[in-house]
Amino acid sequence: MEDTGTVVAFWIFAAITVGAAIGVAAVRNLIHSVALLIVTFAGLAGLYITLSADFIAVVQVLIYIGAIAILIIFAIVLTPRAGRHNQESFMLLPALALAALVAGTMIFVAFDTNWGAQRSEGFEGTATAIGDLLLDRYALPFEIASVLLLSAIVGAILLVRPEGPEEEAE
Amino acid sequence: MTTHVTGIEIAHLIDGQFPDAVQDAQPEFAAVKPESLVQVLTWLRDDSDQAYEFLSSLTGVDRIQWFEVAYHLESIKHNRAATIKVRAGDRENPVVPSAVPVWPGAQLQEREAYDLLGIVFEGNPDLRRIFLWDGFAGFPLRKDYLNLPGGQMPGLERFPGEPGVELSGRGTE
Amino acid sequence: MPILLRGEWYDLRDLANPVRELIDGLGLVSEVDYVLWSLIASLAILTWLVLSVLAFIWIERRVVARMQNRKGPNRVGPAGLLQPVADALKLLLKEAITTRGADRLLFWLGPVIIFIPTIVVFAVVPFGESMVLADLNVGVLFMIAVAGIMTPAVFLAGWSSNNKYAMLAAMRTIAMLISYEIIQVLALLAAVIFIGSMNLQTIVSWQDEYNTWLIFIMPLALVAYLVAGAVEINRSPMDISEAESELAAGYHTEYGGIKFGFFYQAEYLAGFAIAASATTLFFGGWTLWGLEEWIPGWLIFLGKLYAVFFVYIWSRGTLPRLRIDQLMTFAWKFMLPLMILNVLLVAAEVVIWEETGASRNVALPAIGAVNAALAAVLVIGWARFLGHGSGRGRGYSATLTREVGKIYYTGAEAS
Amino acid sequence: MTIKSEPFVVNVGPQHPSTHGVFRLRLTLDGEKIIDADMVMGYLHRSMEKLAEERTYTQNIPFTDRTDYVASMTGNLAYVMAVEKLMGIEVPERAQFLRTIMAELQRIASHSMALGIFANDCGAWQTPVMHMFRDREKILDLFEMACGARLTLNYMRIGGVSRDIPDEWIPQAQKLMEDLPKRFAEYEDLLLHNEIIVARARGVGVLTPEQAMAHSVSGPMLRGSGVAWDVRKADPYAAYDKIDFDIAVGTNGDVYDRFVVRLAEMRQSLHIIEQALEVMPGGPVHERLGTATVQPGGQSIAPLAFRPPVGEAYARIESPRGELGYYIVSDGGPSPFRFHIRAPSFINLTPLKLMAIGATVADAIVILGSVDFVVGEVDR
Repeated sequence: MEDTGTVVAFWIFAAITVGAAIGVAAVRNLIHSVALLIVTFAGLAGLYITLSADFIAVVQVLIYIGAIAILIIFAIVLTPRAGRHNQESFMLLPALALAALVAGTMIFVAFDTNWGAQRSEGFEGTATAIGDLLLDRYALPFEIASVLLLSAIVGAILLVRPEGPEEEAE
Repeated sequence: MTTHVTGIEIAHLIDGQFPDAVQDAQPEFAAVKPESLVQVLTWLRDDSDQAYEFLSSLTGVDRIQWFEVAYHLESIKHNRAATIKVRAGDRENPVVPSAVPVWPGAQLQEREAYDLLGIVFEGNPDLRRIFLWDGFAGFPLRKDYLNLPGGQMPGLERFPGEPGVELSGRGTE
Repeated sequence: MPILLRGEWYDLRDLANPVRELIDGLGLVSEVDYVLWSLIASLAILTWLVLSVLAFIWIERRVVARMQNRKGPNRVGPAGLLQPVADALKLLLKEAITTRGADRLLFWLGPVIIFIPTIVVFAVVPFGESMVLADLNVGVLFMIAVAGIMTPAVFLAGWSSNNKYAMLAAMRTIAMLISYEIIQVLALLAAVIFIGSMNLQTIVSWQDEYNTWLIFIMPLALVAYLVAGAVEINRSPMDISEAESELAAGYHTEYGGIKFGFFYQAEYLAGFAIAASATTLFFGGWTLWGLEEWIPGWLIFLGKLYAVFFVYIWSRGTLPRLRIDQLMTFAWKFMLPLMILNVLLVAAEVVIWEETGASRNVALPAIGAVNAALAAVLVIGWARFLGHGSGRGRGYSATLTREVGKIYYTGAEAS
Repeated sequence: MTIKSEPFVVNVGPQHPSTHGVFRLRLTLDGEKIIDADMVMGYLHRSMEKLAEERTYTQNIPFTDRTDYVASMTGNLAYVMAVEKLMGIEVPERAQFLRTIMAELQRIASHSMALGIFANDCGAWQTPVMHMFRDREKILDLFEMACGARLTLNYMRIGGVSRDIPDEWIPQAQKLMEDLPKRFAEYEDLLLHNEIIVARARGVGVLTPEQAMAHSVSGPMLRGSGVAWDVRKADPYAAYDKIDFDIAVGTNGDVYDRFVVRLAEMRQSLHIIEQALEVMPGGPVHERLGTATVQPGGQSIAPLAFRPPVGEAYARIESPRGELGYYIVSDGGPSPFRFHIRAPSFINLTPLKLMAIGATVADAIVILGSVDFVVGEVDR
C-alpha cells in the first residue's frame, strides 16, 4: 500500500463500498437496495484488487454480482406481495443490536490481528496458491462446504417440487 | 357429393321424433320452435342416422316481423347438409336458446349474432359483445337501427368508462 | 503496483509511437503518465469497438438481406454504407421517453450499466503480441465475471420499465443466463485445464508454440462456448429474451431513442466479446502459423473475430427460436452432463500426457482425435437418448385420401 | 408445498408482431404457463354485412376481396356462387375452370404465406417469409395478368369471371408449375424437417377430431386433426368434380400437422392446376344475365343491378383457411336483405382457449399462427 496510485484507488473504492452499503440499508425501495448492493460488491472487488488478490477480486464479481445478487432479486420477486417499498418493521431494534454486535466483533478482530505478517509478496499465482491450499491444507472444510451446498440444492428442489406425480416438466 | 336435405324432409324427420316441435317447413329450411330447439339439435347431432356433428354456420336474420337464427348443419359422416331455423318474435328482446351446449363452435357465432342483432342466446356461458365495444348503443344489423330511442346517434357517446358519459341505448340494458 | 493498472499496452506500435514521444516529453509524474496512457489505450479500443459496431450493423443487414432474397440498405451513401450513421443519428435525435410507471432511476441506469461490462471485457483481450491493455493472470475468469454483470443489468432494465413483456423477458433472461453461465465456465475450464493458465496471452502463445488451435483439441468445448455465447448475446436460436414474435422487444420494449441504441450497441459489443474470447481461446488469437511475421497480429485477430461473429449473423438469418423450457432442458439435461464429462476427460488427458511424457507430435493429434470422436459420439448418442436429432420430421407426411368423412386421427404425438 | 406465482395478465396485441393484424389476446399466466385466454377482436370491424345491405349484388363483390385480403379470389368465388345459387345461374365451363385455377393459385399463395409467417412466429427472423414471398410474388404476377390487380382482385363476376386470361398467361403459369415443386421440396426440408420447428410444433395445440368438429373448425385445422373433410371433394363446385386430386389429412392434430397438411395441399393444388390447364375448354367466360353487355375486347360485365327472386342461399367453398360460406337472403330487391359471411378465420378461433390453456406464451403464439387467421376476415 505504498505508492500513491494504490492509496488513491483504495480510498475511492472504500468510499464507493461504504457509501453504497449505507445506501443498501437506507433506501426504501427493495430493488434499488439490490442495485446498491451490486455496487457494494463491485467496490469490494476493487478493494481486493488493491490488495493484489486478483483471483478473489474476479471471483467476487463472478459469484457475488453474477449469482448472489441475482438470487436476492429472485427472492424479492418471488416473495408474495413483496411491495416495492421497504416497510417499517418491528424488527428494527433487534436488527440494530445484531448489526452492532457484528460490527463490534469485526472491529475487535481488525484491531487484534497482526496485519504486518499478512502482507502480500506480489501477485504471481494467487489462483494456484488458493487452489493448492483448498485441495491440500483446507481440503476438509472445502469438502464440507461442497456437501453443505449439495444438500441445500437437494433441499431446495424438494421444497419446490409439486406434490404428487402431476405435471411432468414438458 | 353432399346431399342437401330439404327443409321439408328434415321437418318430417323431426316431426316423427318430436311431434309439435316444427313451426314451419320450406324447401330451404325447417323452422323449429324455440322451446324444443336444444332437444332437436341434440337429437340431430347424436342420432346415428342424422349425425350432424358439424355446425357450419349460425346466423341471425332480422325478418322485421321476427328475428330468426339459421343453423347450417353438416354431417361429415354422411356428407349431408341441412338448415334449421328458429324464430324469436319479440322485437325488443328476442330470446333464443343457446346452441353452445350442443356445439361449442356456436360460441363465437352466437356472440356475433348478439353483438350485431341483439338476439339473446339463453344459456350461452359468455354472451358479450364481440366486435363492437361494450357500451355501444343499439344493434347495427337490425333493420330499424337508425331509429334509436331518444334520437341517439350511434358511435358518438361510446367508450365505457369515459368520464362524463352516461351510457344509454338498447345495448346497455 | 496494482495489477489491473500495470498493462503493457505499448503495442499500439507505429500508431502510438509519436504520441508516446510527445507524452514522454512532458516529463509527468509516473502515476499521471500512467493514467494518461491507460486512457489513450482505452480510447483506441473504444474507437475500434464503435467503428466495428457501425460496420457490422451494415454488414449484418446486408448479409441477412442476402439470405432473404433482398437487397438490404442501399440508399444512404455508396451501397448503403452510411445507413448505420443515419440510424445512429436518428436514434440520437429521438425523444428519450421515460414511461410514466417506470422506476426513473433504474430505467436510466439500465442502458448505462449494460454498456460497462461489454466494453470492460476488451481490457484483457490480447489484440496482438503484447498488445493488451491489462495482462491479467486470471484473464479468462475476468471475461466471464464481467460478462456476468449483464445479468443484473438486464433484469434492472426489464423490471424498471414496469412493462409486462419486459418483466417476462427479464425473468427469462436471468434464468437463461444463469444456466448458460455454467456451461460457459465449464467449457472454458476445460481449455484452462489443458493449457494450465488463465492468462490469455499465455493461452495464445501456448497455441503458437504447440502449433495448434484448441478447436482441434476440444471441439465440443468450442461448440458449447458458442452456444452459451449465443444465449448471452440473444442471438437466435436462443433469442427468447427479446423474442420479437412473442414479447415485442423483450426487456427493452419500453426503451426508445438513444437508450434503445445503447442496448442495441451493447448487444453487438457483447457479441464481439464472445467472438474475441472464442478467437483467443480456440482459434489461436493473433497467431496464424507464422504468418503473423508478415501480417500484423491484430489484423489476424480481427479477421478471426469477425469470422466468428459472422456465425452468429448467419444463425440469426436462418434458425427459428427455441422455447424457454426447451432451452433450459438443453442447458441442464444436454449441455451440462456433456460439459462435465468434457472437463473430466480433458483433466484425465492432461494427467496421462504428463505421466507418459509423450512427445507433443504424438500426444496432441492423439488427444485431438480422441476428443473429436468422443464429442461426436457423445453429442449424437446423448441427443438420441433424449429423443432428439433423429430427424423426427423426416418421413412424416400428410396422409392422402379420397374418402370424405373418414377419420385418420391416431394421436400418437399428443402429449 | 407447491410454489405458485400470482396470476399475471398479459395483453398480446392489439399492436403486436404476432397477432397478424390488430387482434388482441388476453392471456392470464402462471409464470410462463397460460391459465386463461380471452380473445378481443373487432379492431378491424368495418360492418361489411351492414354495408352490403345497401349495395347491389354486383357492387358487393369488392367487399368480398377485403374480408380475407390474403386470399381474395376465394372470397369472390364464394360470394358469386351464393348469388348464382340464389338466381339459378349456370356458369360457362371455361369460367368454371378459370375459377378453379385461380382459387388454387390463391391457395398456394395463401398457404405459402401461412407457412412463412408460422416460421416467423417460431422465431426464424423473416427469412422464411421472404422466401415464401418470392413464390407468392409470381402468383400475384399471374393474377395481375389476368385481372389487373394483385391483392384485391375482384376477378369473379356473378355468372362467370370478369375477363378471359391473355394468351401468354398459360405458358407463364406452366413455367411456374414447373418451378414450384422444387421450392416445395426445399421448404419441406428447411422448415418441416427442421429440428427446432419440430420441437416447437409437435404435440402443441392438439385438437382431437371430436373437439375439432364440435368447435366447427374447418380447413387445414380440421384436416390436421385427421378428419378427411374438404368441400372441394365433399360438395364439388366450380370444376373440381372433373379433376383428380386427394385430400391431405394429418394424424396428430397438432400445430405441426396443420402445416404438414398445408404443404401437402399446396402440392395437390399444383396437381389440380396442371390438370385444369390441360383440359380447360374454350368458350365464353361469362353467362349473360339480363342486360349484360359484352364490351369490345371481350370483357364482359355483369349488369350493375338486378333483382334475384325472393329466397335465400348458402354457398360454401373450401378457402385456404377453411370452409368459407356466404349466406344471402333476398327480399326480391336489388340489394341483399341479409348478407352473412361464415368466416373460417373467425370460427377457427373458437377452440383457441382450449388449445392455449396449459401451453406457454411461446406456444400460444405458434398456435395462433397455426390457425392462420386474417384479421380482415375475423372482424369483417
